[in-house]
Amino acid sequence: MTESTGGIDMDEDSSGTVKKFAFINRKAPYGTVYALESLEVVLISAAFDQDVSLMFIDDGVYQIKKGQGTKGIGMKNFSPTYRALEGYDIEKLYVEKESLEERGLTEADLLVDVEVLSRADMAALMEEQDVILSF
Amino acid sequence: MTESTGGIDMDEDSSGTVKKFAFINRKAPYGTVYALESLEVVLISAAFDQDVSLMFIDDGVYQIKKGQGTKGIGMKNFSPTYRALEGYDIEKLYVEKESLEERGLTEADLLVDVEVLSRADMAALMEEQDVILSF
Amino acid sequence: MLHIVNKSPLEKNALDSCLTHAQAGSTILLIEDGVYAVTKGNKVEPAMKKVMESCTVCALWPDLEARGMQDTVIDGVKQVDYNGFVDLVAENATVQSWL
Amino acid sequence: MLHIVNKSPLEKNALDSCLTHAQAGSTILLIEDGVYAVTKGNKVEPAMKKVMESCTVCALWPDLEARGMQDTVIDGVKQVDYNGFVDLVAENATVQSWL
Amino acid sequence: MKFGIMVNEGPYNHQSADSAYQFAKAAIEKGHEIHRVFFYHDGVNNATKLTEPPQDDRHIVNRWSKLAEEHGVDLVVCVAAGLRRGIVDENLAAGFRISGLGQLVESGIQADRMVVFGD
Amino acid sequence: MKFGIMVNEGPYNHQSADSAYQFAKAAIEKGHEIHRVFFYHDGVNNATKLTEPPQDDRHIVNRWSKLAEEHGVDLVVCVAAGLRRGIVDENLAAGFRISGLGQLVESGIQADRMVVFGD
Repeated sequence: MTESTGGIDMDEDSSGTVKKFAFINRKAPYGTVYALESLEVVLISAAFDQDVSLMFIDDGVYQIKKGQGTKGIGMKNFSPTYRALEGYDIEKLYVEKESLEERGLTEADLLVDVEVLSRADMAALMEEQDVILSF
Repeated sequence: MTESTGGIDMDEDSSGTVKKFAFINRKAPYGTVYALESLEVVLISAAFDQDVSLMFIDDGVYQIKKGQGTKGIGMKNFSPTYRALEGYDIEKLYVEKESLEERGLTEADLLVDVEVLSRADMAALMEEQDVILSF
Repeated sequence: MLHIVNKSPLEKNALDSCLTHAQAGSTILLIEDGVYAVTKGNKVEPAMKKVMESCTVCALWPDLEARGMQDTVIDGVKQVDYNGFVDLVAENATVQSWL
Repeated sequence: MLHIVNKSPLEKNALDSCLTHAQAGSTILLIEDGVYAVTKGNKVEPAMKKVMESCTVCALWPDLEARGMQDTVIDGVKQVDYNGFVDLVAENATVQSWL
Repeated sequence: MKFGIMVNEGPYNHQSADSAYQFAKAAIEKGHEIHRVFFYHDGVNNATKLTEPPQDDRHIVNRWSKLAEEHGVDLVVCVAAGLRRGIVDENLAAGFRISGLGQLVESGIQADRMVVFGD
Repeated sequence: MKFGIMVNEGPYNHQSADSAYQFAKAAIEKGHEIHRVFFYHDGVNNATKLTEPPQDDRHIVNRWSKLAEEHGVDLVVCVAAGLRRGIVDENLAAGFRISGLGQLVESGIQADRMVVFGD
């Protein structure tokens, strides 16, 4: 029970407060666990009615590359979960244009609808946040 | 007992065999444990009468920078151990010239006697090894 | 010598360091996040093409496929599975992992 | 905003990424292996000097001292201890770690 | 001021567990409050009571336990990350408790600042 | 041919524990011998029997134990690295044994090839 709900038990202090939460994803999936466990926090955050943004920069853009198939490495393919975020009202996904370009990727390679921002705009968006969790 | 001797218990297969062992150190000390735990393997290897070389390239050259003082971070300063290696007959320490230069260091900054090799010579030396343990 | 690189080329310096140390005739195997190095349009594509003139470059396809990069591999890269990985280790007298 | 970088500038791309995202007026704090970035003669010295024109650059001196780099810090870098680290976090409304 | 802290790496392997501790200790000494220390990813390994470092080295796990005991700091280990890595009630050190990821988000909401230590 | 394997990272956090396993399994299937798998640094965390990953995920620790059971693979956890990280007899999974670093050097001498998996 605690596991599936993430132990959500908000006390009075936090109800009503809405902060700008940014999850900054800078790492590729599968090579390390950060992409997967970041996504688990994002899902839990949906229950707290905060203003959540996901930002994909550097190798983080690989997390939402189309066509992932993990049978060969014996790990779980968690990429479909990004498409489920909308159902949790997590709709602000930002991807950095320069990060895509340095990796030979375009918006068409991504498995979910995102807003592509220039590095300058991404930097400005970071500056607006209240809480930044980096993975 | 097992801990201090490293569980040395050579069976017949290995006595008499002398291989070229290279320990390749590419990481800075303290930020991660690799430098310290690499040194622990090096010390144990002395008991096996192998042909041991230590190579310091990239951030690994920082491991043998003079003047380390760890009181402020609450960790143990293990750098004096590099000076003790000679007593274990581990005398082949190689440092890459280009790695020093990219970090503003010179041979005079190092706490132990080493042979400084060009990147090309270091690459050639790697090629001669039988067993390469990388840290 | 078999060189193994498991790091993304744009996140860490492991591939750079491998490429400046690998001798002509060596084999370089890319695994885990290292496979991004042989995908088309990656910033390191020119460096990979250059090293392919003197070295054999291989990539683990289960890792390419996991990352959705199987259709964008640079021409001339030899794709292997775990069996092929084992063969490469057996064929080369020494193995160096660039961690 | 306070940007914290704990990675060596020549091993990983965390500092690069921080420098291309930090807005003018930000503070950049280097800790752990990140402190090598503010040592004289490091390849990134020019980049650090440039960012110091628009941002405040700080480094944790216990980490500099641990690494034997305390006597080779670029002029203009503000050295802080853990108390100073706490003050920087308190003074800046948001903190971003570049992992 | 209230600080939230997130620790993403295990003890001894990365310095981030040390940096987080030094930061927390300094913050308390300066009169700030540590709202919570949340251990995630390999950070959950900070909470094993089975650790026995060499005698001349710092004891990272005991240091956290002491911080909880002396200053009432809330040390929370992520249940899901802990299960993946074998950190469960059976080997949980004193002063730590196991709970869900919601505790991290809650800390982000309630604390004035959130600082992430990791790799 | 005889292969020695060194695993330097913990399960789930880095893929290296998975890659090492897939390599070992393929080598055995091709008729090679795994001389030893030596777990060092955070690699020692592969040996905790307290791990309980989600049901739809692979069980990295049990996979190693099965390799030892079915093919007699020698799984050695470094005692010093294990003590630092809380991997001791009490939580050691089936098929693993705790020993010293000499076992790694010995494996380098006796095996025809040594392959390092880590971060």
